[in-house]
Amino acid sequence: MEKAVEMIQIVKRFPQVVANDHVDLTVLKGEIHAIVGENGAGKTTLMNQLYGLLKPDSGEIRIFGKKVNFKGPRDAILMGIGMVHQHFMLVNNLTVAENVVLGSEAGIGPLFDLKSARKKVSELSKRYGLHVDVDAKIEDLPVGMQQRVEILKVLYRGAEILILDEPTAVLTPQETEELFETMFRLRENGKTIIFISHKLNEVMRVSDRITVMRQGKVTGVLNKSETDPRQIARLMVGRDVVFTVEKTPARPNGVVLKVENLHVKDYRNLEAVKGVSFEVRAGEIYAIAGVAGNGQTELVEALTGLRKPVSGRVYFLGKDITHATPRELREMGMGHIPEDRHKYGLILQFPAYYNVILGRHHRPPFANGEFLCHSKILSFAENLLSRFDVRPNNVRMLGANFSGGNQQKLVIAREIGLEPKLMVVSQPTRGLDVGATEFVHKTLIQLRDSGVAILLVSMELDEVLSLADRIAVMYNGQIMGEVEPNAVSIEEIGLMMAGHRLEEIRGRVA
Amino acid sequence: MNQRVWSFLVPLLSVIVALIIASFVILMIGKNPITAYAALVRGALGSKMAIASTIVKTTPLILTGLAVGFGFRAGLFNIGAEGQMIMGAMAATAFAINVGWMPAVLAIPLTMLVGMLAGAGYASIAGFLKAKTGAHEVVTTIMLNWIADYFSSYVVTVPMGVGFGTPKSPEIASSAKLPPLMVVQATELTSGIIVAVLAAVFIKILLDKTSKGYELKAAGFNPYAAEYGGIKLAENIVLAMAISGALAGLAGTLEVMGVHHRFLGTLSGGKGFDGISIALIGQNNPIGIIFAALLMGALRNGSNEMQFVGVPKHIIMIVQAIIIFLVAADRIVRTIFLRKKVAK
Amino acid sequence: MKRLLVLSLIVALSVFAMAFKVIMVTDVGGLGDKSFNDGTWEGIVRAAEEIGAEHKVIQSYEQADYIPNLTRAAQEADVVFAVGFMMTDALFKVAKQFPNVYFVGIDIVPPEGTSLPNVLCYIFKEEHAGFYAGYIAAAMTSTGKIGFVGGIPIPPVERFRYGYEAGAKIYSTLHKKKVDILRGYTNDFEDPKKGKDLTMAQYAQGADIVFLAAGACGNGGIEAAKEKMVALVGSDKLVDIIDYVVKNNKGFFAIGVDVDQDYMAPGVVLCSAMKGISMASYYGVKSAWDGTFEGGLKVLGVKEDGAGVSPMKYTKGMIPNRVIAELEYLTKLIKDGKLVIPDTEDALKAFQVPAISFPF
Amino acid sequence: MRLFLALIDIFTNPAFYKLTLTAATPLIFASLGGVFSEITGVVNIALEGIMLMGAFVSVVFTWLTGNAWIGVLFAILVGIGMAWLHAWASITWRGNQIVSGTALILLAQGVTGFLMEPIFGRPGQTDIVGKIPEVKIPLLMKNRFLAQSIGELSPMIYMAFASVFIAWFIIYKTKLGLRMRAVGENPEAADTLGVNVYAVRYFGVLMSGVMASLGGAFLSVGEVGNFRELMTGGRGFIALAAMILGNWNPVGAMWASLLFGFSEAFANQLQSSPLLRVASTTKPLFNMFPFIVTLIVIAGFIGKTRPPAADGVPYEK
Repeated sequence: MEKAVEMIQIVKRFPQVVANDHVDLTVLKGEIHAIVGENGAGKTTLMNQLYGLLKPDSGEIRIFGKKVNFKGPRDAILMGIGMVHQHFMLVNNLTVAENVVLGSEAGIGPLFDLKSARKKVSELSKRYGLHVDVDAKIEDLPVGMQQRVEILKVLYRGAEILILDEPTAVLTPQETEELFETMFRLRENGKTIIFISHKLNEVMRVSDRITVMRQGKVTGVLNKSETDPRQIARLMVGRDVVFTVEKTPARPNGVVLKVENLHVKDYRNLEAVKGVSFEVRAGEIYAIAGVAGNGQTELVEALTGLRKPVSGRVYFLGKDITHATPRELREMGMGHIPEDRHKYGLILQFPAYYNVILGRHHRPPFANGEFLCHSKILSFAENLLSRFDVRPNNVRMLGANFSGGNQQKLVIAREIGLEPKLMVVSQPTRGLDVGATEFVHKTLIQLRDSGVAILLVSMELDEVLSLADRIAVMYNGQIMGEVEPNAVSIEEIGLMMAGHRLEEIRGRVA
Repeated sequence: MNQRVWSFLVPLLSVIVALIIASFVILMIGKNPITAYAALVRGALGSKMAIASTIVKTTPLILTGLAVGFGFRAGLFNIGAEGQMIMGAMAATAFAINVGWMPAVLAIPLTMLVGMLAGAGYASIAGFLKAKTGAHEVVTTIMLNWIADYFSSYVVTVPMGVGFGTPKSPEIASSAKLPPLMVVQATELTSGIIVAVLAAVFIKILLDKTSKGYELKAAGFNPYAAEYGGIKLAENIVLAMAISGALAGLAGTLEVMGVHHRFLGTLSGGKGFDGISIALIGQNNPIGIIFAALLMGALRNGSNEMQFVGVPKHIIMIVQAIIIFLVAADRIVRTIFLRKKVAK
Repeated sequence: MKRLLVLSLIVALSVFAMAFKVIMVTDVGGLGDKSFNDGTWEGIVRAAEEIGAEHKVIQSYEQADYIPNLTRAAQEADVVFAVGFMMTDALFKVAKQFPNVYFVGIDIVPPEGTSLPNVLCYIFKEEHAGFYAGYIAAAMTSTGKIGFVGGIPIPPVERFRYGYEAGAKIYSTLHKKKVDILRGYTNDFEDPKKGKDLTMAQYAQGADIVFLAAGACGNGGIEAAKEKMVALVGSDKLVDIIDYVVKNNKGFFAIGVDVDQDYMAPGVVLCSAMKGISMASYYGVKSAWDGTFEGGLKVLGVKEDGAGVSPMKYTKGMIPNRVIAELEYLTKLIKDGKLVIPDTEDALKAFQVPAISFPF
Repeated sequence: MRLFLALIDIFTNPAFYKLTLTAATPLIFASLGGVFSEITGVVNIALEGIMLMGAFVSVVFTWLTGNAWIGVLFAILVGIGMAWLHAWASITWRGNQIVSGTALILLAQGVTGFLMEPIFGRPGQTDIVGKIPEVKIPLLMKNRFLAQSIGELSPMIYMAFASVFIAWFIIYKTKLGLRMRAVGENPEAADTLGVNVYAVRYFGVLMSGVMASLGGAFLSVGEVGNFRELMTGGRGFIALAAMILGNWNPVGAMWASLLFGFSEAFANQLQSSPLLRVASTTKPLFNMFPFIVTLIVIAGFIGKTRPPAADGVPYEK
């Protein structure tokens, strides 16, 4: 079979680290080739070289047998390579059509023909079943939609080789299934797909061959038909991984958080949460599942005092906290692990020891009157960092210099250090590798077992299913239904995530 | 080389590069650059008087540099130090004219307080508008600068104007004058420099040692995380602008109390604007700002002496421009000097 | 290095010590203002060239430079000029330290109770110069509206206006011609565009002659007049302008200030209200040279040749001879003290035109 | 009552509208310069300096050649040169854009002041060296009101409005414009699509040099015909404010500039009005009017404006 991509003995060094250490990758034409590995294994670096964003220090890249030397993405695009990045590369204030055609716009001479751009994009979206409003601004679109735009961008450029970097993280099971269908359709049309993931079940579902990476090296190239998830995981992590989270049944106590008919508006002043009610009890994990952009963000912001609700009531340990400020909530014992740790969770320019006191910086023992007590802050921070195994164990290092997983550990350490009675947790494992995810999950279970009420908001269905004691599914600002994980099927949850009410689903079945 | 050393080296190396470039300009107009630079050094540091007037010039620059630098640390671009300085000086003068009956121990701190409050109040307008309506502080402070400028020229000509032929206020009461540290002929080395340095130390402590400083920095670096951490953003914006304005107001007040002893129309002379480059050369660090202000003050003062050997003062503006330019693009400097090192 | 420095210092000092030397210290404006600084400098140059003295000018950045610059100048020079009202305090502080150096202050009034034998101050009766401008403007206006554009309303600017208004009032009383005065201020001395805009605003409201007492803003005002005049006449040639004005008895004019600005737009600048700045600085240098220097304050008006009107080189042909003759006569009255031009706001309000009958 | 009459007098006066335009024009040019630069993500505080340089250079070459248009041409070239320095420092060397901008302002002040003596033989200011004559539009001359308001204007005023259209067209109707907006908002995204971020940013900054120098040239050879040290008098900063007020949009910047020009013309007219009886010493307070109006407008009516997301952030690959 023809080789679409050959990367031979690729070496890429960064100041501190060798990101790719003599990596070989061969992708055959018309196959779906998965590249799996933990964060920091060098997958993205490798792909960035294939896409012309980075230049290899040494090694050779061949596309369809032809040796190439990309000066930039433009060269890669010309060779028929397209990439969908993990962090969306979209321009927020432009429309879908403008984003798709950016860089290879239609039009006569220097003029930009928006009309034909719109037409082409909507044709394209129809052909591949990726429905999206071509005139919507990106900033107004939910994350799932934004990803479609990313795929359209690649297809628009007539890519023969598609690189998809963790494409399913933000999709509902149904949407994921649709994406896979699209991928299969593309494969039938002779396109080559490189699929980067660490979700082993998805890799097993779609890929033909699998390249496993660890610490900048290739640790294995496998045919799907000849392997199993356990082998891949071993190659990825270098040890056996516990897949299921060990937990005992919850022993819930009294109600800690009570939400009554809450309505919240988003930053565009549109109603994002439309009358949500639920209760979280001490010692249980109450999860809110759903596709991103269905009001979860606004709900969490309203509960944690970052956004003023329009109407409804919130009670925390019986006290009305509907209009409480973040500081008051913190004083009362509400912890919050935010969805976006770069935006909310950390001050990247602050050292770790400053980050771990955020929210409690103004009161003893960290502040004595107006003055900060640096010695106490430092010893507290050192303690915390060792307890949560944050690496490197250096309290003076700036937040920005920690890896993603360790940044998340910093946030979790800080919030648990608060000894909260309620923990609001949002997307706690987004972008984390298997090892870090395992750590976070264990920590949350421990927290629950110590009697803390936990509200978990996650878009990862696996996570929700393995952690939660009760699950609510949110769609379009409302709760579609509340279920227990062992009394529900994935299909039912998927349908709720797509906007069907539980009664409706079960009524139909019955 | 490590960051700390570089942040100190870059301005120094920039000065050298700038002087080399400017020496060609001096040669072009037929003067000797060595004579010119000798005059520059002599004028800045060559005598007791030279040192005294360098320090006199440095004093307000430290404070405007602090004003702008503090703003930057809290995430605000206070381009309005100019107007705050004027308002501070004007209010302080209005107060200090009438305190003849007060002993100096009372009159001096109270006058400073009045000047700082006026600067703070004036800057708070911009802070308040930003917190309340989101109005960009660059726009509002630019507008406030002009308003202060026109208002002050009205004040010195009408309500506070005295004398024949001169737009100036009456002299302030002698109890409100700062005692000079040293008098060399007519040059008085104002004790304002002590106040300015203390202000820098105060700001340093505020930023690094207090929980308020923690909040201001947090809000400056990442307003979202700050809000998440229970910090009230609106309150912080107003407070940061007020402190920044108080520093600028103090700059104007010290000029009145220590140098001119009265309010003169165009008092600021662009010092508020100089504060921007000083803050950035000093890396927004209060101690760095003291040195950056000293550098500017020395260059400015030395350039007067250059005029006596026939080199126009504009040369020194060009030198300053090149220094600031190179500090902005500090990688240029690093490249120039690192390459040299590698070559050796 | 240090030795080199000392050496150059000695060489420099020994060179300086030989010749008679004049140094002029300006405020932030510096040379090129076509006003005080240029005027003072012109007189210094004239005197210095006559007596063979060295002369140079030092410009200040800001107010904190006055004392250091004056001190440095006094260390080197025999005569030091301080130009501009802002330098008052600095001048007297420094002069006290150098009793053997002569100081001349231009536009400076000694602070109350201060008098130093080595400091000579000159100020000018701007109201006298303004009077000419007002009288000529009132005589020449065809719309009955004349304008005044001031810079910052500091006392010298205001004195120009008092004289201007008084001059217009005298003309309108004597000739029973109704004349309105439009007044505005740019609040700036540097920005020519502001001067132009304000002048244009006054033309737009019907004024046809504008007196520009606004420093460099005035250049813009002159350009405004030129623009209006050229649009009216259809040419910027002097002959065409004179022709048109004489024939149609109308036009757009500016009146210059401080020095003779008539040349800046021939035929368009009707006249300039002049101060005798260069004369003052000339005598300042000369008196120091020949030992007749006397400290104190000198107020120069028409009588002392310290204020007057430009020769109107280009516009004389447009101005009726009768007006010129009347001005000659009134000048004599001012010199004799029979006509007192107001120099304060109150005096202006109280100003009554005395009964004047021309002997012709 | 007198105030009311004075207001009627002002607003019915066609020349008032012409004065609004002449006051707004330098701001329109310079604020467009700001838009061009900042929409690609480079803060350009140097507008003031580039304007001053443009004013100076146009006078020098008008004086040398006798043709004001040649002066304008050279002003544009030097404006591009100044902007290139800013681009070089802040794009190529990823320097601090605000510092680089302040350096350029100081450089322009130093260089123009310094060169006065060698070129014109005297410091401070030049004589009137000539300027671009106004042009009449015959069609508009038939109606008295139109004739006196917009019938006879400096061609540079028409150019300013044409520039607004051109800027709008480039930014919203061309491929380059799409890329400019993308680069100012998310340079990384544009980079991944093969857009040359640096080139697009250079274009934006150099265009800001063209526009700001035109604004400066308008002040000197377009309006007053001479050069005076520091004659731009802070208009570059007002233009910066106009750009923000206009929400980084060429048309918005134009409206903001017009608002400012309108209030300036209004303040001039009102303080000169013979109908209004105000002590002359308080008249300078009228000059505060445009600034107060702007403050009120931004605080009360506009509020939050949104800069391009990557504005002021150097892009590193």
